Amino acid sequence: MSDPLLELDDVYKSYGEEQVLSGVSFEMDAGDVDVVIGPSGSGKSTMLRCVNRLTEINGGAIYLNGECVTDADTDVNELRKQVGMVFQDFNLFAHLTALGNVTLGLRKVRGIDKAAAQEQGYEHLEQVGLLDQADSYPAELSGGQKQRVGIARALAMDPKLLLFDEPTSALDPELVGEVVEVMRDLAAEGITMLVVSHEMGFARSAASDIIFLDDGEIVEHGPPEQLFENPQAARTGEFLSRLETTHEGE
Amino acid sequence: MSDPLLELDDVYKSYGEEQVLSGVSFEMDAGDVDVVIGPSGSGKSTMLRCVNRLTEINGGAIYLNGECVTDADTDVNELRKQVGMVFQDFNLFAHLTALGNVTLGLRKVRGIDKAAAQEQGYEHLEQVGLLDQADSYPAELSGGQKQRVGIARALAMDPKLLLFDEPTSALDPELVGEVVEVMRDLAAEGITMLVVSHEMGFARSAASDIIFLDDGEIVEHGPPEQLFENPQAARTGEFLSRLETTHEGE
Amino acid sequence: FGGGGGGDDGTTEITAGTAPGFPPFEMKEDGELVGFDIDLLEAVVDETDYTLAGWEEFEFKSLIPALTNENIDVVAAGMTINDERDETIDFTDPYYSSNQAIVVREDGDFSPSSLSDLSGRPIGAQKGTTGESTVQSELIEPGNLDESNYNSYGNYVLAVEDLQNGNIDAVVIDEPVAQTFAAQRPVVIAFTYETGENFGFGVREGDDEFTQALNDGLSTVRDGSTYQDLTNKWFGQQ
Amino acid sequence: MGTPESTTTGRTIRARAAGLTDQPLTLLTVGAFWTWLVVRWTNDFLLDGALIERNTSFFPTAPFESAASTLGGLAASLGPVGFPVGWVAGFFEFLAASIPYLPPLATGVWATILLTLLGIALGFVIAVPLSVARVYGGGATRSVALGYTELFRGTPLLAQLFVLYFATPLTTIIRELPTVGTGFIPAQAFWVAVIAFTLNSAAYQSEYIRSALNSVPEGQLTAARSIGLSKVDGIRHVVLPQGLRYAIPGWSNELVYLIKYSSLASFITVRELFQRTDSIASETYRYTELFVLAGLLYLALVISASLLMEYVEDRVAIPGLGTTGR
Amino acid sequence: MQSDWAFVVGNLDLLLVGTGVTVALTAASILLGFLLGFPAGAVEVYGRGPLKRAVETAGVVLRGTPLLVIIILLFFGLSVSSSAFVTATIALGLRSAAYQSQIFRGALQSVDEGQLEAARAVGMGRLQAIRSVVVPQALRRSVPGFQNEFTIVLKDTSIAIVIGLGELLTVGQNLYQGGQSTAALEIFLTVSLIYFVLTFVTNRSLDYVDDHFSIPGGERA
Ligand SMILES: Nc1ncnc2c1ncn2[C@@H]1O[C@H](COP(=O)(O)OP(=O)(O)OP(=O)(O)O)[C@@H](O)[C@H]1O
Ligand SMILES: Nc1ncnc2c1ncn2[C@@H]1O[C@H](COP(=O)(O)OP(=O)(O)OP(=O)(O)O)[C@@H](O)[C@H]1O
Ligand SMILES: [Mg+2]
Ligand SMILES: [Mg+2]
Repeated sequence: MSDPLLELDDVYKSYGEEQVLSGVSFEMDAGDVDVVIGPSGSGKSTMLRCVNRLTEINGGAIYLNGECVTDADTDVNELRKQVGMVFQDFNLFAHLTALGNVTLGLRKVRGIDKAAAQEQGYEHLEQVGLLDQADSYPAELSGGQKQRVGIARALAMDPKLLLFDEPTSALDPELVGEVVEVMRDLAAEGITMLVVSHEMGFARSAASDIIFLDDGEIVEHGPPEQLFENPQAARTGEFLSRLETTHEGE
Repeated sequence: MSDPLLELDDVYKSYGEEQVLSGVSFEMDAGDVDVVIGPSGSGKSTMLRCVNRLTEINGGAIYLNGECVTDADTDVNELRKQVGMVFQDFNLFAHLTALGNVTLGLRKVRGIDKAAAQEQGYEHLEQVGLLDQADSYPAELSGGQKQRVGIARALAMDPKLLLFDEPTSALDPELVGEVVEVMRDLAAEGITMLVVSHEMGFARSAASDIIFLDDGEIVEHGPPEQLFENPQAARTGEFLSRLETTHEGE
Repeated sequence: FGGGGGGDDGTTEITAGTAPGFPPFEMKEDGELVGFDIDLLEAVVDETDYTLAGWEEFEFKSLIPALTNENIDVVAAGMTINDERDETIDFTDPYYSSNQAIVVREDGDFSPSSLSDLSGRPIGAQKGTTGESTVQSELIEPGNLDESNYNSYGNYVLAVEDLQNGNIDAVVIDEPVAQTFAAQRPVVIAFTYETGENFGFGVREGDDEFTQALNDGLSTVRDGSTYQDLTNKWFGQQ
Repeated sequence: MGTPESTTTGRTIRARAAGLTDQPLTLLTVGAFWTWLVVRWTNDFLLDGALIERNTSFFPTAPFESAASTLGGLAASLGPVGFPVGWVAGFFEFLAASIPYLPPLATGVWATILLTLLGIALGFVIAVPLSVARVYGGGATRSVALGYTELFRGTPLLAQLFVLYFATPLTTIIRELPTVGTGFIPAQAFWVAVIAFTLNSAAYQSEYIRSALNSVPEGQLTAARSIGLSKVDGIRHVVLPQGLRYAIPGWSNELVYLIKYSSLASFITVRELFQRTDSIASETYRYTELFVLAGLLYLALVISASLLMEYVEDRVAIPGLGTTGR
Repeated sequence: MQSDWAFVVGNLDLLLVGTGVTVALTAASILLGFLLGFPAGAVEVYGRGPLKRAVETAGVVLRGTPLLVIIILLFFGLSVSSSAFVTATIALGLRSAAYQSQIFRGALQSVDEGQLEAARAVGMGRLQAIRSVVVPQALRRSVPGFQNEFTIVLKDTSIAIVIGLGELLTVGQNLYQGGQSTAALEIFLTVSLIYFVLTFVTNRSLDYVDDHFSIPGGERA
C-alpha cells in the first residue's frame, strides 16, 4: 500500500500552560478532501498551522509523503512550497495587484522569470475566474474575489496539499457561494485539501471525510453521511444541532 | 385606530448622484419585530441610519409615535434616546468596561448618578446574560459577548424602538446562536425591533414581517410564512434561493 | 524693568548688556560675570547720577537689537566703534584701543608676517567681530582670499580649537584676547595688524544726555588711577 | 509605543502644508523660486559668473526703492487712512533692502539643500535596517538598535556636531580627500555635518519607519512565509514595500525638520543659509530684514519639500494602502 | 585631561542651575503647548469654517518658521514681555502647540469613527461624545508622539540664549568660553549626558504612565 499523503501521528501542541492539541492522529490520501469542524478554540487553526509549521509542535510527528516534516532540520521554506495555505481573512499582499499576489512566490521563491511567472499567474487567476481582475489591488476587490485571489496564490506554488482556514467566514452570505464553488471545482480536479469550515453545503457535497475536533482531540472522524446522519459521539450530535439552529434554511 | 409606532412615508435618500432609497414606505406597530433582508448595497443600513438620523433624508418623512422626526428642528439627541441602535461591528467604547459601556449613556445623557446607573447597568447586563463580564474591557470579550454588551447598552436607554444592523454577521457561526437567543428573548418581551439580518432561523421564528429591499425600493413586505413559502415577486424568490444554497443545513 | 533709561531725575536705573565668552573683557568665572568691561562700566556709572541695576547676558549679535528694543540701556562688550554700527546706535568715547593679532600654531611651519601672507590660506575669526571685518575688507574684498577659505566661528574658543586641529592656519582676533590664548594654548601671535580700532560703550541713538553722562564718567575714571588699575588687573600679568 | 496610530500622528506638517499647495499662486511662487535658484547656481558655480557677476543680484533695486518712496509719500499725504498704502510701501522697502543679499543667500541655500538631502538619504539607508532590527530582530540586535536611537535622540545635535568636528580626527581625514573644498564641492566641515545629520536623522527616521512597520498587519508576513518566502525575503518583498509607504507622512516631517535643523551646521562653520544670513546681518546690522528673508527662503524650501513628498506619495500610492484612507 | 574633568566637576553646581532653567522652560512650554495644541488639534478634526482654517494656517506658519525667527520676532519685534523666560516660554509653547496639535489630530482621527457614531446613537451631543468617548481613547494613543515632541522641546530650549536666557547648554558654553579652561569637549559630553538622562527618565516615566492607563487586552500600547 502506498504511503498516505499526509499523516498526523499523535500530535501534541501547547501554548505555555494551555494544551491545545492532545494527541491528534489522522491520515489523508492524495485527492482526499477532509473538512475539519469543531467549536471555537478547539484547536482547528492550530492544527492547520502545525502542518505547514507556522507553529511548532511539542510532541508526535507529521509526515508529508512519508517524510517527517516536523524534524528540526527540515527546510521549512521547502515544506511550505508543497503546502499551500488559504487564510480566513485573505491576507493578500496589500501592495500588489491580484497578479502580483499570485506571481510573487513564483518569482522570489521558485526564481521563475517575470514573463513566465505572469503567464502561469494568469492561468491560475483564470482557474478561479478572476482573469478580469488581474490588475486590481486587494482594496479594489470584493471579499469573494479577494478570497479567490488567495486561493490562486496558493495554487500557483503547485502544492501537494492545500490548507483552508475558514475560507468563507469573513464573507458576506451572498459572496460565500462564489468561493464554495471554486473549492468544489478544485475538489473535482482531484486537489488534496484540508479545510476548516462550517459550510455544511460544501462539507456534504465535497468532503471525503469530516473530522470533528473538540478540545484538542478528534472526537469523531468519518465520511459525511455517517457523521451527519448518525453521529457516534453525543458531543458530535450536540455540536451539529447547535450549528443547524442558526443556519436552518430549507 | 392608534398611530403606528414607526412610519416611513415615501422616504428618499441619495449620496451625491447615487440614489440609495427611492420612496420607501412602511409602518410598524409597537411590539412588532420586522426583519429587513436584501442584497448588499440595496440600502438596508442606510434605511436604519435614517430612522435615528445618523444620516438625513432628502424626501418624504419618518414618524415616531406620530411625531415627525425628520423635521430640521427635531432634537436629535432626544430622538436617539428613544431609538436604540446595535451595530454590526459592535462599536463598543474601547476604553470602558462592559458596565461602563452600558452606564455611560445613563450618566451623561440621562444624568443619573453613578450608583443608580450602575444598578440599572447590572440589570441590563443580566438581561443579556453577561453579569459575570461586567468588569471586562471590550478587547477581553468574545464576539458574541461584545454584541450582547452592545444590545445591553442600547436597552439601557429604555428605547421605544431598537435598530439592529446585521448584529450577527461579524460573529463566528457558533456565537451567532448566543446573540440570536438574546434577540428572541427581547422579541418575546414585546420590545419593538427593526432588524437587518440574514439569519433565516431568527426571521422565521421571531419576525412579525419581512421586508425585502432591493435597489432602494421595497420589493416585498409580508409575514415570514408568505414571503418564504410563496414569494410574490420573482426577484424575492431568486434572492432567497441564493441565500439558501450557501446555508443548506437540515 | 530694564528699559527706559536716560530719564530726567538724577537717579534713573540702567541695565547693561554684554556677551560673555570674550576674555579678558567679559567672561564667566564660577558662574560670575567678570572682566575688564564689567569693572570699567561699573566704575564709570559710579561717577554718574545713574545707578546700574544689573547685567543682562545676550549673544553678541543680539546686543544691538536688545539695546534698540530697550531691553538694555548700554552695551559693554568689547564692541568696536565702526560706521555700520554707528548708523544704528551711538557710541561713547573710546575706552580701549585694540589691534588685531594674527594667531598661528606654535609648532606649525606657517609664520606669516603681514596680511598678504594669508592669501590662499584657510583662516578664521569670530562672527561679527572686527577680526571678521578686517578679513572681509582687507583680504576678501580686494580678492586676496577666496571666500571659501574664510571660516566664521560663533566664538574664539572654537576658532582656536580648529586652529589646533589644523582645519585653519590662522585666526584673526583682538590683541588682548590673543595674548590670553597664547599663554594657555600651543599657539603664538605671528604679528599684529594695526587697525587703530577703538572699543566704545554702545548706547541708544538720541539718548544724548545719558551718553554725555557716560563720557563724563569715563574721563573721570581715566583721569584717576582706576583705569590704570583695571588695565593692570586684566591685561597686566600676561 | 509606536503603534499604527503614531503613523497617523506622523501626518502632520506635510499634510497641512499641502493645503497651501492646492493654490496655483503657491505653485507659481515655488516655480519662480526654483528658477531663480537654478539660474543663480548655474551662473555662479558652472559658468563662473558669465551671465552676471557673482554677488551681483539679477534684480535692480532702484525701481523698488522709487516705488517705496513714491508710495511712502502717498501714504503720508493720505494721512491716517493711508496706512494700507504705508504697508505696501514698507513691503517695497523690504524688497529693495533684500535684493542685494539674494546672491550670497542663494549660495547658502545650495549648501542647505545639499546637507538636507544627503542627511535624509544616507540617514534612510541606516534607518531601514535599524527599524527592521527593532521590529523583527532578536534580543541583542534589538537592544543595539534601541541604544543607538536613544543615544542620538537623547543628546543635542549641537553636541554631536561638536564631538564629531572638534574631538575626532574626521576633519583631518576628510580634508585630505581629493576635490573636497574645490568648486561647488564644499569643504570638510560640510562633510562632518553630513555625517552628523546622517547619524542623527537615522535615529529619528528609524522611529517613523518602525511604527509604520508595526502597522503592517502580522498576517502579511505569515502569508509571505506560507508561500515559502524566508523571513528576510518576506520582510523585504512584502512588509517593507507596505511599511515604507505607510511611513511617508511621518518621514516627510523629518525632512522638514532637517531643513530647519541644518542651520545648526553653522556652528561648525558650514556656510549654509543660516550662517550666511547671520554673518551678513552681523556686518550690516539689518537683522530684521535678513531674518525675515531667511525665514521666507526656509518656508519656500519647506513648501517645496511638501510638494515633492506629495508627488512622491501620489506616485507610489496603491489603492487602499496607507494615507489615502481617512 | 585630568584637570579638564576636575574643572567640569568643580562647576557641576552651575550646570545644575542651568539644568533647572532648562527643565522649567521645557515644562512651561510643553504645558502651554498642550493647553493650546490639544484644542487646536480638536478644531482641526471636528471644527469647520473660518475657525478651522485659521487654526490650520496658524499651524502651518508656526511649523514652517524657524524657532529662532519666532523667538527673535516675539522678543525684539513684538516685545510681548520684557522677561526672557516668559518670551521663550511663549515662543517654544506656541511652536510646540503647532506640533502637538498634529499629534492630537492624528490620535483623534485614529479613533474609529464608529465610536463617535455609537456615542451619538445613545443620545449624546457631539461635544459630549467627543469628550467622553473619543478624547479618553485619543489621549492614550498620543503618548509616543508626545515623547518625540518632549525630546525636541527639551533640546530646543537652548535657542533661548539669543534673548539672553542662560539654560543648560549656554551655561556649559560659558564655562569653556570663559578662558579659564579648555574643557570644551568634556563640557559638551557632560551636558549631553544631562540631556540624555532627562530624556531617558521622562520617556520611561511616560511609558510607565502609558502602561498604567492602557486598556486591558487592548491594542499594543
Ligand atoms: N499564539 C497563541 N498563543 C497562545 N494561545 C493561542 C495562540 N493561538 C491560539 N491559542 C489558543 O489555542 C486555542 C486554540 O486556538 P485555535 O485558534 O486553534 O482554535 P480554533 O479551533 O481555530 O478556533 P476558531 O474557530 O475560533 O478559529 C485557543 O484557546 C487559543 O486561545
Ligand atoms: N456615506 C456614504 N456616502 C456615499 N455612498 C454611500 C454612503 N453610505 C452608503 N453609500 C452607498 O449607498 C448604497 C447603499 O448602502 P447601504 O450600506 O445602505 O447598503 P446595505 O444594504 O446596508 O448593504 P450591505 O448589506 O452590504 O451592508 C451603497 O451603494 C453604498 O455604496
Ligand atoms: Mg481558527
Ligand atoms: Mg449594511
